[in-house]
Amino acid sequence: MIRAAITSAAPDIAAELARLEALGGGGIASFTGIVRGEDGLAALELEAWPAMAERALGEIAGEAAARWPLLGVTLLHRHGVLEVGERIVFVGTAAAHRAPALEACAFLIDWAKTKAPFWKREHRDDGSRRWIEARHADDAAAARWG
Amino acid sequence: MIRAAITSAAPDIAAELARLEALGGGGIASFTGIVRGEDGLAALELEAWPAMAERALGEIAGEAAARWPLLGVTLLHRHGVLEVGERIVFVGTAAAHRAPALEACAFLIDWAKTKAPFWKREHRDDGSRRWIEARHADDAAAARWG
Amino acid sequence: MSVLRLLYFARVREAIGRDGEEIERPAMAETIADLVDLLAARGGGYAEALADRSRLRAALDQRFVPLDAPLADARELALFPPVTGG
Amino acid sequence: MSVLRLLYFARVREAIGRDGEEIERPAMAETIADLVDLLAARGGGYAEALADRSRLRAALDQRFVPLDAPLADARELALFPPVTGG
Repeated sequence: MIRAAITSAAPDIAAELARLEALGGGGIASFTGIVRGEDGLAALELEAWPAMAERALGEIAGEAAARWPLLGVTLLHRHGVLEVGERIVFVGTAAAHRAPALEACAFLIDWAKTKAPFWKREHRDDGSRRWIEARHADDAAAARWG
Repeated sequence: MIRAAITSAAPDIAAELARLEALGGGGIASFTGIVRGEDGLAALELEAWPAMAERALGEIAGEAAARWPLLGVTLLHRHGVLEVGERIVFVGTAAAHRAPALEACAFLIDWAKTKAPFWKREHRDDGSRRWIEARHADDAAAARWG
Repeated sequence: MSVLRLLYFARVREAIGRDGEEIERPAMAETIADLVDLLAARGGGYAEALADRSRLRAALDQRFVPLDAPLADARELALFPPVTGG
Repeated sequence: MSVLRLLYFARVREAIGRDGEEIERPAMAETIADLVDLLAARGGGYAEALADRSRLRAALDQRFVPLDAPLADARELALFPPVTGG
């Protein structure tokens, strides 16, 4: 099962994990990215390239399924304006054993951060808006997967 | 937040993840171990040393919190007879960023498998029972954390 | 004469002030970088959006490619900063 | 004369046929391994449960320790196979 989508609503994590648990594997791993509360942050805007985003997410999920023996991969990314505490991205994997589930989960979020067409902009309490700069650490994290 | 427990009921994963999401971090990672369906397997029995298990789980969770900058650690392990598809163990972490959440999650399940007093026994369809042998691969996985 | 559809995202879109446009493919532009030079020469928001090539990324017909990639017969070119989702 | 509480788990418990017992601490047993030798010498389920030391683990007063650890003045010794939870 490969499930990759760009969504405006928050992912239902219990439902997503239930889908993965139903695949008969022994290990389910997940990662959820949340809008972190920071001084002066009012909201976080996720700009997407919709026509390409879903295909890019699907290709990243497919790459994980090609590299690890997975029973299921889920990769959901939101767009729009999100409040502090809201879910931005959900990654879930199911495998027979824990190592591929956990490794693929780390791979998926590293690649989603560097290879999917989304851009973050902070909305500040003072009304200003600021584009988030790409981080070298994210490029390095993605590069470790070759 | 450190939450470590031995339970007879299945963990409510949505509730556990909601606790972790509420801590203000930017990344939540989880791992769930499931009784995997195998030929001839009727059920999986988890024998525990109850007096020590909860303390051991608490120490493993505390070790993760000492090694990584975590906002929350959850480590729940079941005992008793579990059907195929049931949850055996739940690991969850919350951190400001994804790397510590994901790494600590992998650490926690590796240590839970090798340092918490639980023993698995298969109940076979033919009525026989068979103790699971410890796996060298699990020792190696735990040893990589030093 | 062929038409090239341009798409702009995030900081690039904001500086240029529009999310895309269609242009006639310039005969002189062999690579994406050549075309970016021509666009930047328009000045104003274009110059600002495209000034720092180290923070500019591109996709041709929805494939990420480096700036020195040939335009060839692509029909769509997207220009944007490094992605920051996830 | 002091009392030592023994606990058995999993395959060890099953082979011995009980989940624990209290014994008088033998004067000759300095380490856990010494005591395991004395228990195994009882024969039957004890001999079977304790035959393979490579598959035997111990905890003294709820601390995992190697088999060559001294019994010292511990009050509880648990014997069990390598753990297999998770």
